[in-house]
Amino acid sequence: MAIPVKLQVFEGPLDLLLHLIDKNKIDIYDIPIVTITEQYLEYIKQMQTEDMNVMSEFLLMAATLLDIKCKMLLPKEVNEEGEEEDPRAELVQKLLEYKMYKYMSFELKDRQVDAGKTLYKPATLPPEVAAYRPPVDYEELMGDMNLARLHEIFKSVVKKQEDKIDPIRSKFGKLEKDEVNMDEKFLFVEAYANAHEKFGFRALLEEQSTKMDVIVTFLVILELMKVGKINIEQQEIFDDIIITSNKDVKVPVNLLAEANIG
Amino acid sequence: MERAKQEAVIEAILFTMGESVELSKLAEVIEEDKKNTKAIIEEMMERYGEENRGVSIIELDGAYQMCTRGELYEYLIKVAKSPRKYVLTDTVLETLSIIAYKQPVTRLEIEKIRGVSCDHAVNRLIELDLIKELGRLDAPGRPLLFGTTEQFLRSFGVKSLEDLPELNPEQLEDFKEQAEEEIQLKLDV
Amino acid sequence: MERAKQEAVIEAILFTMGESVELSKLAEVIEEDKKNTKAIIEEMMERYGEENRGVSIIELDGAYQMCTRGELYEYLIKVAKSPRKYVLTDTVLETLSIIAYKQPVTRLEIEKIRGVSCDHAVNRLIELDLIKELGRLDAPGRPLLFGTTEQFLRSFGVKSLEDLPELNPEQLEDFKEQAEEEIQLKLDV
Repeated sequence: MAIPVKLQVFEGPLDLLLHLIDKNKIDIYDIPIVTITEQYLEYIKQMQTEDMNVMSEFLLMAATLLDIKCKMLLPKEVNEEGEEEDPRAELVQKLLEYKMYKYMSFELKDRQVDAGKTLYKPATLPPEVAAYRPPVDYEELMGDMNLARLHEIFKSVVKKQEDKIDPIRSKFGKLEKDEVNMDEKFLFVEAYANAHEKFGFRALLEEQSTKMDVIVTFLVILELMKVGKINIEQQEIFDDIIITSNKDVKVPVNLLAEANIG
Repeated sequence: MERAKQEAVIEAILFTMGESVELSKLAEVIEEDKKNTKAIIEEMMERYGEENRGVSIIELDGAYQMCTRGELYEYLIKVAKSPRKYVLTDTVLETLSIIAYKQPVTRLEIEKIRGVSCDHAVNRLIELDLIKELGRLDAPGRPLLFGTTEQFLRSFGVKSLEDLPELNPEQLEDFKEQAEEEIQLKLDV
Repeated sequence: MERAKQEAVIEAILFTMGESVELSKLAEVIEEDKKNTKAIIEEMMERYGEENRGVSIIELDGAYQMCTRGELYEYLIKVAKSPRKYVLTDTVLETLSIIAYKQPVTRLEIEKIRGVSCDHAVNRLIELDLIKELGRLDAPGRPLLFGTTEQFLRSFGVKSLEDLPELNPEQLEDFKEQAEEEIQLKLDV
């Protein structure tokens, strides 16, 4: 499949999917999921975006497509009415809905052009009328509002703000600020390697508390391997990494400084 | 109040205020019920059109406003300042069309339809006074509900929400087929 | 340009400008010399009078302006002075609560807490004399600071700001924990 040299900018994963469907002149109700998934993956491979939020949305759709692809290979599921369920049905509905609003947005755009040709006029009230402010009936305005209720409202606003903060990401943010000390980690791992001749990466991690600790520890392991202080092996993907320590090798002092750059 | 005077009063009020005036306020001033007032205004709107007047009256969700006739734009622009034009990006327009047709609607619902986050677009639309908060949904987290404003109706030449271009998925398919046929025709020629 | 269109253009220009427009400008736009333009406008002025329209055109030292007919003044006053029905919407109340408990506070801080723009609500609260500007923050852009007014204290039966109930830090921690638990639940599913 040929990829256009200049990639179009898409509004989102659904927009990209619709583009592929149009381009391939496919019936939206009968999407050849294998072809479309391949093309979709090809596109996002070419996408050059630094924005992880945007990228994750495209990747989520890729996962959905792959999921549908898998389900298409399996025997069809049957729903309560005994009908076969098309794994693509939900996606088709989403695409149709999105397409509808996208189409309406073009309609609105046309209308905006016409409506933009109408001019209005600022108010030209006599100054004494313009300056007049009708008195506010505060009793009527307040109704059954009172301080206790205003306080309830404030609490719920603050609670909503807390809700919006994703505790996982926000913790991650905090960790980035109080950096894990690379020197200390280095010394820690080195001492651990000296004390244990052979040990698993997971065992080492049991002594670590945060995600940043884990990442830094992993970097330290890589460094130590580079200088020959340790050897590592892993039987299979996701197996524990087995680390063997070479007691005779001394870690050069300047390595500490070097490691800090990372 | 005699009819001729009622019309003169309505014209004078709409001219002076410049902005939209509620039907109920106009009715009060011309000492008429709302139904009759509406009938009078609609007759005026029609007459303005027939007489090819320079101004016309538009309806905005139960309120009325006086404005210039669109066809005269090219002449007016030679004297009058052109209204501030802002270009809405596709993202913003898509978000706006979802809000217009689904209101009241939460951010989450918009994001579900578009498949991407809409925070930026929603904030921009509020800034442009095209949408506003309508309150909060009575659901966990009490999310904000959004809907369109009077400025939206004005900017898009829509009388009321019922006057929005029809939304019909089947029709959409028809349009598409038509468009395809048209292209085919051109190619065949 | 045909005569009917010339009149429409003149009407539209005088309407949208609101203020006086030079004869020479009008002549230029309707592509006519000044003498003819003057004749056209004078005929329009006469016709407006005969038809007892709500607006009329007046001459001001070689310029023309559209205005309402003097006799209708009392009706305009009625509209402009008719009491407005104010309602405290959710949006306005939320904004007020933030200002009350966090004052002095800038627009930006309010928006950070609510997640959407607050211009409209802040303006409405100032109009209602429930909040006021307290000065400017000594920070880049020197943003305005807002706080509550005496009218606010009166309306809510508060003697002074110290009487406002505190939101204690422990409660804040509770909110945080609740939020975390909710998300954790979602992840576990």
